[in-house]
Amino acid sequence: MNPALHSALVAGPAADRWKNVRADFPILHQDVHGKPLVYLDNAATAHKPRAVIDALVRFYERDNSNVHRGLHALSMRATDAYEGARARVARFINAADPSEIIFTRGTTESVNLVARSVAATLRPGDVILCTEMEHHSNLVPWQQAARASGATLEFVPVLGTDAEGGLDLAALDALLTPHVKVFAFTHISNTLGCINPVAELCRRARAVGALSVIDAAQSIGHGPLDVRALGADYVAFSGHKMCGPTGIGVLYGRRALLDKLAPDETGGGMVVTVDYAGAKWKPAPERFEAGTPNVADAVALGAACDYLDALGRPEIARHDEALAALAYEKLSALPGIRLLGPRAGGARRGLVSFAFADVHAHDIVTFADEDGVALRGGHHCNQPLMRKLGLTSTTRASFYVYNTEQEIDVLVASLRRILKFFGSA
Amino acid sequence: MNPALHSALVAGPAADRWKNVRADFPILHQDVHGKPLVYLDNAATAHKPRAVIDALVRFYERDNSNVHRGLHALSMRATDAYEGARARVARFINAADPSEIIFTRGTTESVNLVARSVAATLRPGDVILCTEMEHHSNLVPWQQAARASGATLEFVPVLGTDAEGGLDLAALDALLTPHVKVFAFTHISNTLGCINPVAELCRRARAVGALSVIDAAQSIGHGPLDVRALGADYVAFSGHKMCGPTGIGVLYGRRALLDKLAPDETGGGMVVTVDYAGAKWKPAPERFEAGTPNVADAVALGAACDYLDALGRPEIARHDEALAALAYEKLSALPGIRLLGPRAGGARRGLVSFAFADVHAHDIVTFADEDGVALRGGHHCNQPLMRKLGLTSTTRASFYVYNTEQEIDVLVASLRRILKFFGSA
Amino acid sequence: MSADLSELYQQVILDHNKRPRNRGKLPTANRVAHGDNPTCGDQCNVYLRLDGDRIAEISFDGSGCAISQASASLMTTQVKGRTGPEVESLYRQFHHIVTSGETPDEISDLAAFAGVHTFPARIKCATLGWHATLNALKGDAADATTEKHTD
Amino acid sequence: MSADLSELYQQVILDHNKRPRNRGKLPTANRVAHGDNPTCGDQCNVYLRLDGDRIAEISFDGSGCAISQASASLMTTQVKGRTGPEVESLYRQFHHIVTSGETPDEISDLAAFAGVHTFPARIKCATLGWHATLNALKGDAADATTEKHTD
Ligand SMILES: Cc1ncc(COP(=O)(O)O)c(C=O)c1O
Ligand SMILES: Cc1ncc(COP(=O)(O)O)c(C=O)c1O
Repeated sequence: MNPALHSALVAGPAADRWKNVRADFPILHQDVHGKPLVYLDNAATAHKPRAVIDALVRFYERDNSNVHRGLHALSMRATDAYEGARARVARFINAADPSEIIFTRGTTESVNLVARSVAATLRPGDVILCTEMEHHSNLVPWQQAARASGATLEFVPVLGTDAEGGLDLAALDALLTPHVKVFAFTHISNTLGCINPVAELCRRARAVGALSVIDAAQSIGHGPLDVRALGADYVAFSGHKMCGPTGIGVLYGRRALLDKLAPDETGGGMVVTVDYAGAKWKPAPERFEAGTPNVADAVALGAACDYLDALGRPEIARHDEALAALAYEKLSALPGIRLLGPRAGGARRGLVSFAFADVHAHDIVTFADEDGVALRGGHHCNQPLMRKLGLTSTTRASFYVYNTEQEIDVLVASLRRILKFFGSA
Repeated sequence: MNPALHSALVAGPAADRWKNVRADFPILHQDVHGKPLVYLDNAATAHKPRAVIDALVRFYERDNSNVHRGLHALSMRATDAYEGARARVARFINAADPSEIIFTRGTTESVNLVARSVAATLRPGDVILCTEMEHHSNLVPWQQAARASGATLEFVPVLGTDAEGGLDLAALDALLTPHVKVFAFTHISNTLGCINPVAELCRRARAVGALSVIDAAQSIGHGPLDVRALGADYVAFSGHKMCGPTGIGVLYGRRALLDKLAPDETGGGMVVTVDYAGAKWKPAPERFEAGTPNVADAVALGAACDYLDALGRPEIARHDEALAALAYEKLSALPGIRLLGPRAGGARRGLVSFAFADVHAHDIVTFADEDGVALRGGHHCNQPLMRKLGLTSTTRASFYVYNTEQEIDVLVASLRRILKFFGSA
Repeated sequence: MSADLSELYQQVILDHNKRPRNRGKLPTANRVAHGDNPTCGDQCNVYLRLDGDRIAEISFDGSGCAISQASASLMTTQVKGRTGPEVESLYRQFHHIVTSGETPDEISDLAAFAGVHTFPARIKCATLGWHATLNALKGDAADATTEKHTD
Repeated sequence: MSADLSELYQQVILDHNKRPRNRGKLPTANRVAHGDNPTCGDQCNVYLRLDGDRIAEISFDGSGCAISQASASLMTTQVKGRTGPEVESLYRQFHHIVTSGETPDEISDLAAFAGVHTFPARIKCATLGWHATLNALKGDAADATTEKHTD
């Protein structure tokens, strides 16, 4: 292997803490079809360390109660735990204030919330700008917002036959007109693995008076993220992709914006006063959290923040970049492979996605599973980009803190066997 | 105590299983301020039996994966677990088909989903009918639907100075005109404790061609519920009030209706095909579940269904009615107390709510907490009803499967001390 | 009764709760403000007659727990005759007392609320009347709600 | 290679995948239908020339995994010359094979798909072409998607 990559992985003061990471994740220690599990489907969802599972159990065994409206001991403890998690997430992304953290079910709900609330302020003639590499969850809600408001939806193109050129930043000059009211883009593509220059995109959105909305689903758990350094207006992410439980996610919004934003869902907990004729809303974050919140999973998300910060987020970024680069390098050697996204040496983190002319992604995933290797095959909720690239599906290997170089070797060996079986190698 | 109540509680073949219920709930075995916890805040949220907590742990330790789009072993196991939970919930409420079960965050989101999707079909002149006893979560979303569509919101009155007469069914004749397109009502009031005649209300809604929407938040965990026997069109409930985790709930909708209903949130997982210009939706239930669902909590909700069915839901109903009746009887003896909802012998289940002229609910809750008794004080997300009854808040004691007659004695003794301290007794 | 609880429900507080001072509407008021504690439904109206920049007369009504009623009652006795800036400074001291439990010497009866600090959920009760008064002084037409403040 | 896997990827299937029969557009077609498997992006177009109530000619194109391509290919060889009701009955037998793994004697090559039943997630691949054909026979303009069916 490339010695530079190797030293990036194992050298430095962080070396020790990485050695024991796998022991933290109970699920990894199982066999699948008689082979040790090699879980390379982390872009779909990540596994949970013991500390996060324990946080859930502890909450339900000690502090469970409804929040906000209670004055008894359990309710106060539950409220403290819930609001503590909010403050913890605020710190995790360097938000100015905990009230800028709205708990949602995940990235998809976060984008829906902001898209619907912002749609109410848009008119015909306004433009919503997306990119051609958006996940359906950061695309369809904007299509709906455009439809509801009469605004137009436009796209920053992706460059290269394998999208290896990333976003066409040169096209931005023409696209980012003062008509653009929202610019929504992903931080890391879940299909290409490329890292977009989000600070620059936020800056340029601001320059024309457009709101910036970052889909951080693939980046939040894979490195540092500082919403104030980025100058982001809204940031959406999911807990389940960052070692947290399913069912919890976040919409970060700048306080000044949230105070003016209309609520999305309504009901108990988000109102100041209600009579039969109408209601008055609380300020953020409560305004956007109608009903009993997902208290336990929010608390466990706080534990996931602790876990990732203890590992070190710059180190996680280096680890996930090194594994992706190594996988890209080793996969390049396979006959007939077509690799998407940045070429070797490009800004890639956490995943590699690829296709063969003769062997379909589904067959690969089914065969790899027999070797214990968990991959994802399909359109990765990225149908328009797939179509643009002349594909219907790819196979994706995605990495996280517990993956190792050896697992990449298992992947490559498995792929070689599959290609041989289908007569392609 | 009333010997009739006593025998209802402890007699019969179900007697044995009730003896060990408390052992199933880890959280109950703790002291609060040095006193054994007496948790009487079950209408806000219920505690979780070991079996439900274990289901969560087992999922995260063995089967965690994203669902639907995966072909590897973990993903197939996770999908089976998630769809199994859907089928389990369908059985729990006797739905005709699992596809009639939409997983949401809770009752509030369920009502928002149906209210927003149905609002798109309403016009000025149409009427949405609610009742005066609705929780904010089954009221404000309908106010919003009325506002968005131009429809009018009307209310079935509540009878009696203490709302002891329940819904004014005689007024229904005049209110349920053919203009009514939606009739939304609660099954059990979270403030009054009364059981509404939901089968009759569904029947009468159907007779004028109105959709029936049942808020089953307070009934789902407290007795049998058969959506087909009721003839309900939509039913909303929360997992956390029925021994399930926070963050998961259900909207039941009749298949024939769901197939015609527009989606609410959009994004990954709910689309058939997407291009840059637009998208086509999958059928229910996927159409209404955009993004990665709350897989683990859905699975744990299935475990909660198992737990409650094993206890016996008719037996749970009897138990929760007996405790509520006993509490009503014993509380009636306190000087100056004003009890809301059905009088002794009326159709009441699970809770009692009350007020004193001189001692405020908050002071009661704070004092009771010192005795280990967890109560709720406030408007219970029922401000308009409170105002109608000339109150700003009540104290509520609410019961569940693990509560005992002895705990009611602890409650009453604590209240006596409080009244004495404030010089009211 | 625990030490915390008797610290919370001091005699001064029970007394103001039983026999509130300056309770009722003020016919001569030239400023009015309304306060809401949305988590529990407590409400407080404050009526002021401002004479120049001083509070010449003040009264309150509304409904709420012993803490909120006693605090509003005591507040009226403390702010009468004071200017806006003086009331604000007094509120800052009061806020410090209820959140920290520390009781500086200069502040007389307000120190009775020091016990609130061990019941964080009750801080909003203790500050409701104050918020209404501050809003009335600002001539702020908007309702005061304890949710908008970071106590 | 495990027994399940070699059962799934039988020689017949690999052969149809490598050398699909009746692949391509049919210039003389008087019925066309499109099938989608939205979970994975597989697509299948089926072109029919109906002669009376019989399938006189049939072809398919599209893209998908070995299972879906081989199944569509084999399907074309089986349904040619049959009437709508005959195709439906054949599909019912095929569906039984891929869901149960049971292989009744009368059904020749279709039995090669019995291995699918141990891979439930792949059933939709095996039935995609069939759904498109059934829709084409019905003259159903709507696209076939495997999500709408309860396989
Ligand atoms: C009658 C009733 N409806 C609706 C709700 C709202 O449920 P949730 O907060 O779980 O969404 C509740 C409980 O808070 C309730 O008691
Ligand atoms: C880039 C990107 N955006 C959005 C999403 C949607 O996240 P979720 O399904 O957790 O709502 C995902 C993951 O599925 C993703 O990878």
